[in-house]
Amino acid sequence: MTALAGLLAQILNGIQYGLLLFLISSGLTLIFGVMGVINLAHGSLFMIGAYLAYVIASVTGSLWLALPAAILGGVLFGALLERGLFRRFRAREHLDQVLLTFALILLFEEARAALLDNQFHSVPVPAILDFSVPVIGGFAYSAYRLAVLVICLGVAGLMVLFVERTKIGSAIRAAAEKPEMVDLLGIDAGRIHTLVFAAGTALAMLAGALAAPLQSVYPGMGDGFLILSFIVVVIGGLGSIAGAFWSALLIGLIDTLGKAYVPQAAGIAVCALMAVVLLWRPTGLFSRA
Amino acid sequence: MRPLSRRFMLAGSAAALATPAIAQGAPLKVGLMLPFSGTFAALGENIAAAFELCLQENGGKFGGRAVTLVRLDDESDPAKAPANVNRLLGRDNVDALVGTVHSGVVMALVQAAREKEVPLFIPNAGNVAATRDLCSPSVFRSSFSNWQPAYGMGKALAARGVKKAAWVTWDYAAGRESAEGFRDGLKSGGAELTQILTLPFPETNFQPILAQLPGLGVDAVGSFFAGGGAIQFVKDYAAAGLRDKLPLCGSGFLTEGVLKPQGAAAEGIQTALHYGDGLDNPKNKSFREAFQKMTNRSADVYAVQGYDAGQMLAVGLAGTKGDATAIKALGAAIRAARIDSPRGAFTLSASHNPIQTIWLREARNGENRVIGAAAEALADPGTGCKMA
Amino acid sequence: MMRAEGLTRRFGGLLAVRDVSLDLRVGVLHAVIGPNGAGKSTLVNLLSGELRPTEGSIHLNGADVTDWPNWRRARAGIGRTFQRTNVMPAMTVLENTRLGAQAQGASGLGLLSAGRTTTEAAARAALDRVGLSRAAATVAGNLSHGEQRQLEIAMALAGQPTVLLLDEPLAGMGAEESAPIAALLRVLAGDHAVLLIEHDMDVVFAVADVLTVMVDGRVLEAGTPAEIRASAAVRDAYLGHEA
Amino acid sequence: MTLTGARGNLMLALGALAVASMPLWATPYHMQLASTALIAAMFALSLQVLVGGVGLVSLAHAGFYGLGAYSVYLLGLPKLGLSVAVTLPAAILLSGGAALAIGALALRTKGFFFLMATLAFGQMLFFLFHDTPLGGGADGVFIQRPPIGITLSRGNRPTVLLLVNLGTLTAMYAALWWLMRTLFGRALLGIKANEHRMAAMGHDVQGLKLAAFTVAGALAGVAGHMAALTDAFVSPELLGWHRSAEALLMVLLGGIGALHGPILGAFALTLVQEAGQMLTERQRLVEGGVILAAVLLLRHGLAGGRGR
Repeated sequence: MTALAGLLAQILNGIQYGLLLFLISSGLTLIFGVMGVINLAHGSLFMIGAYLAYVIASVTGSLWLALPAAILGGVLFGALLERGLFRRFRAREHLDQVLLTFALILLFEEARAALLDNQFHSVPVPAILDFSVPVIGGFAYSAYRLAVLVICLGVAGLMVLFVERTKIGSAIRAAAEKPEMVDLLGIDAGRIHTLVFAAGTALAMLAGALAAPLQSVYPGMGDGFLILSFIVVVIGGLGSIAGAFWSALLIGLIDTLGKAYVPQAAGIAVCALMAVVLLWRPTGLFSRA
Repeated sequence: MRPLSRRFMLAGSAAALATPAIAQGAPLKVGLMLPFSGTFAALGENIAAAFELCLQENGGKFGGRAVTLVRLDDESDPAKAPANVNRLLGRDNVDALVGTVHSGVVMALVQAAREKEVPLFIPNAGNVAATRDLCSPSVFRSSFSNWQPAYGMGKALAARGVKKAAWVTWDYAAGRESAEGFRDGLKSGGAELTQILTLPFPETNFQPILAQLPGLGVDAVGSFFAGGGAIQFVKDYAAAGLRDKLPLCGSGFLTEGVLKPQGAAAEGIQTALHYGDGLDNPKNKSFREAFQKMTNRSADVYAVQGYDAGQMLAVGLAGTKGDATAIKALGAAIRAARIDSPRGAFTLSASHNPIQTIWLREARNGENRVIGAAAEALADPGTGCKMA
Repeated sequence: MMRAEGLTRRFGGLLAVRDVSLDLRVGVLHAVIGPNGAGKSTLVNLLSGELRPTEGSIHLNGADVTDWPNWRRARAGIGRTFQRTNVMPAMTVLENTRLGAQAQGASGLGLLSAGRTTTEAAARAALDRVGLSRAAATVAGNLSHGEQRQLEIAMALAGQPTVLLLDEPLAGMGAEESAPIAALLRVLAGDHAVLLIEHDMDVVFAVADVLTVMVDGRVLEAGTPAEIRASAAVRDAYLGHEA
Repeated sequence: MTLTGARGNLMLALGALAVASMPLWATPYHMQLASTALIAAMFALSLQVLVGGVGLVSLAHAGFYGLGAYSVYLLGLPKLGLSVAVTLPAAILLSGGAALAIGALALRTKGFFFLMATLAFGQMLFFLFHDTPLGGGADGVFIQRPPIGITLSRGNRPTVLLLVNLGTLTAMYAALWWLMRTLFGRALLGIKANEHRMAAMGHDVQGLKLAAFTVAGALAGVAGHMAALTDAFVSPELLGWHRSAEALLMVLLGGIGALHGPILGAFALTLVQEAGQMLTERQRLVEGGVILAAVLLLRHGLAGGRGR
């Protein structure tokens, strides 16, 4: 019985982890797909969102304020980054893009150290969710984690609606799948780029804010997520929201279950999965190619 | 406050101005290779400040020789460690090394101390190897071995009637070594360590592990975590509703310096460490006052370790009249001494690790209050140590 | 020599090439003409291996090469040029041509030789043939458009192919530039099986031995220049529009 | 990428002479610093085979560097008394073998996917040493130096290691200078210039890229082996992708247009880092600033010529 309850809890954890991963990697995949820019600093945006949540929660005492702030701040920060920096990187070679965004990682870390400090900080779970929901077999599940699960699913749903049902959404989809289409459709590519980058930044920062109470905030916290979200994009296929969604869930489950049952192989299992996908479908599971 | 320059020199006294031409009058340079940035920065600052306090109390001299301190930030990056050690030894020509917190970086220090026969005082990192297989006449530790606090915790649990326990930790050397200590401690009281659960360092997603705990059939859960991982683990443990079913305990670092962010989740957790709040001895009282006066911070276990590193170097140099190169005599003097530490007086074992009392503490109202001794005069086994 | 049977290539819903069969033989210059979008370049890409056919087969010297990638077919003796100039602009003309020559020679550990003599001889011979020897040391990016078209052919020739697939070698050339190339095509047909795609009807009818007319991916008519000229269907569908 | 001409090679030879004469005038510390720069130069030079040679940007390169370093520990050879004559080929085989396996998979992808795939595979190697007991754990381990034919002592160690590293770098540079002039090297440059045309002319582009990836990985293994020999300490951080990015920075700083660019880049970066280390505790600011300057201002690198 307890083994079953444990497995159930692990699966819940895996889904919740996978959904957070989806918020990060969906932005990454769209930015790759639409703009053709490789952004290694995407994990730092996650870190910035988490620290923003920490600062807002410690000043106002409420994490609820941090969520809209992360989204709004993400949109503004993303738009600023795109207009000020990434727009100029687009035509550059990969080598330049890799190094420039690597420099951003270093500078963001340094700014964080200068503005705040280098400590671990824990962020309290909102009081009304600070209880545990009993699951079978004596295992209780944190209400906040369930809330994160619901919020992520809601955001994913909104994204799908936006991309599938709106005109701008379909333009983004077209741009992600066939960048040369954008000009044909008579859409202002510059505005699409700003929009996509702002949205991607906001999603990463929202993920950071949601994750802050779950894993504390600390220097370099975005690094692990960066690697995993890259793997999600490779497995899911470039520019594919659906691909990012399903592969994020898959990776979340494999990583979580792996850590629970074969801890030393978890990190390698995810990479092995990627190797299999590369052998079988080098352009990702959900790509149209 | 962080100094602007990484090469921050502190003149011990006016004697530092003595001309180097007079060999004995030349100041002794001590390199403080500690984390002054990154996650462990606060630990590094406390160790450095307490070492400096010890030096001040000695009038800026150890063994009659003026001492100059050279600070170097090791960034807790083992890959940069060999180059950083070279900076201190080659560029700054230090005569003795103090460092560090990170157990990977300390390996490079130990190696340099062995190869170049420079005395090294380890003010925190608890890798057992430093005072076991890799022990050396020139390597001294003022802190603990990872084995010691966990042994104390295991012994205390067994004494309380626990029969079976599990250990949760990161999968790295400190975690594995503490698990061994816990196992040996339990065994000393007839109890058994039935399961070791690990996750990769410094992962803080504890859910996969927490979900397994109720099914293990143990009476108690011990753990080794530090810093942010400790905060998160204690909070997640409480959030999973496990606190009342399975008492959580651990090596003292589980609740060390992190009680405030852990809040109510930590209340009542018992841990074992070589230091704690409310230790009633005169040395502790005067040390805490002086440290508070000097830094405006409360002293903690890291400060104590830094302070005692200073005391050990002082004792050693007193025995060699200020000659740091006379490793044999230096070691003999330190081993013969009884170090009057704020944690309670201790002596050094043959493998240069403190033989010390491990205190049992309970977290109450933001303090790790000492409630008794978990293991008295506990020495690390020192297995495999062959002093050349 | 080279034989394609029932080649069909589909792009999504679009049939770019449907059921095309043709034979290429040494000594025969086979021209393919047709309006834009007739599927001529797709056909060349199918033959050279840049694209895989959806249906149909390709044989080279009796071997089924349908599933071979382009580089393997090139090694087996198929040389091609591109509609849009496709050279290494930062390298010299000789270096460009030498890369064409060395692809055929060594492989494996043999690549670790400097191989200067053999590859350079083959490259210089190819340059001689297209009349570009004087520009051997010029950086390809600095050549005139016409010279770059010549270089295209030299790079293909350097690999000493038996089949030559030439995708609009005269594109963008003035009459003065194209005349010597047209003459060269005739000469090349002497010791190669040549497939020529060309829009300049005067040149095509002057040099081709066999003509295939494609419209909408399909073969409309095939035959000698005289037969094609006489075909009413071709006139209606194609030549009429051009005139 | 242009090969260094006679004048350039003369300048490099003079530079090598200056380094070789260090035992006569420099402190042991500065000789150790020069050793660090020489090893960084080997690492960056091995990456130049990919970046300048065939136009591939890989983030897995530190993985092969680290494998080379760990091979000394993994094989436990010094305990058997085996010398560098055994450990160095072992490092080459291990790193080259890993590069062959990873390259075979990663090269199935192109562009961004290749970058992401190499990043992920590189981190997989990192996790292998960080999360499993295979390499002695996350803290890193000491290694006993394999014998190099000269007995090392406290006094002669910096000198001997400096000269050994200088010799290795020189040999590596000479080997690459030769390699880039063979048919193989010229084919790589052709692929960098126009991959599609190279395939159309009959070059096995995938095979050549894989060969280049393997050679680069094996040479990174040499650099890692020398690092292990010099520091006698290895840690998983050697394999982390930040180190790959740092190597890319050295290549860019020196210039992707010239074979010797990475050597200049490695020495420049080591000097800047050393100077920065004395001035400020904000190392990331220094490195970030250097990258921005290199990418935005110094687009052709110290060696000049970007080579398209």
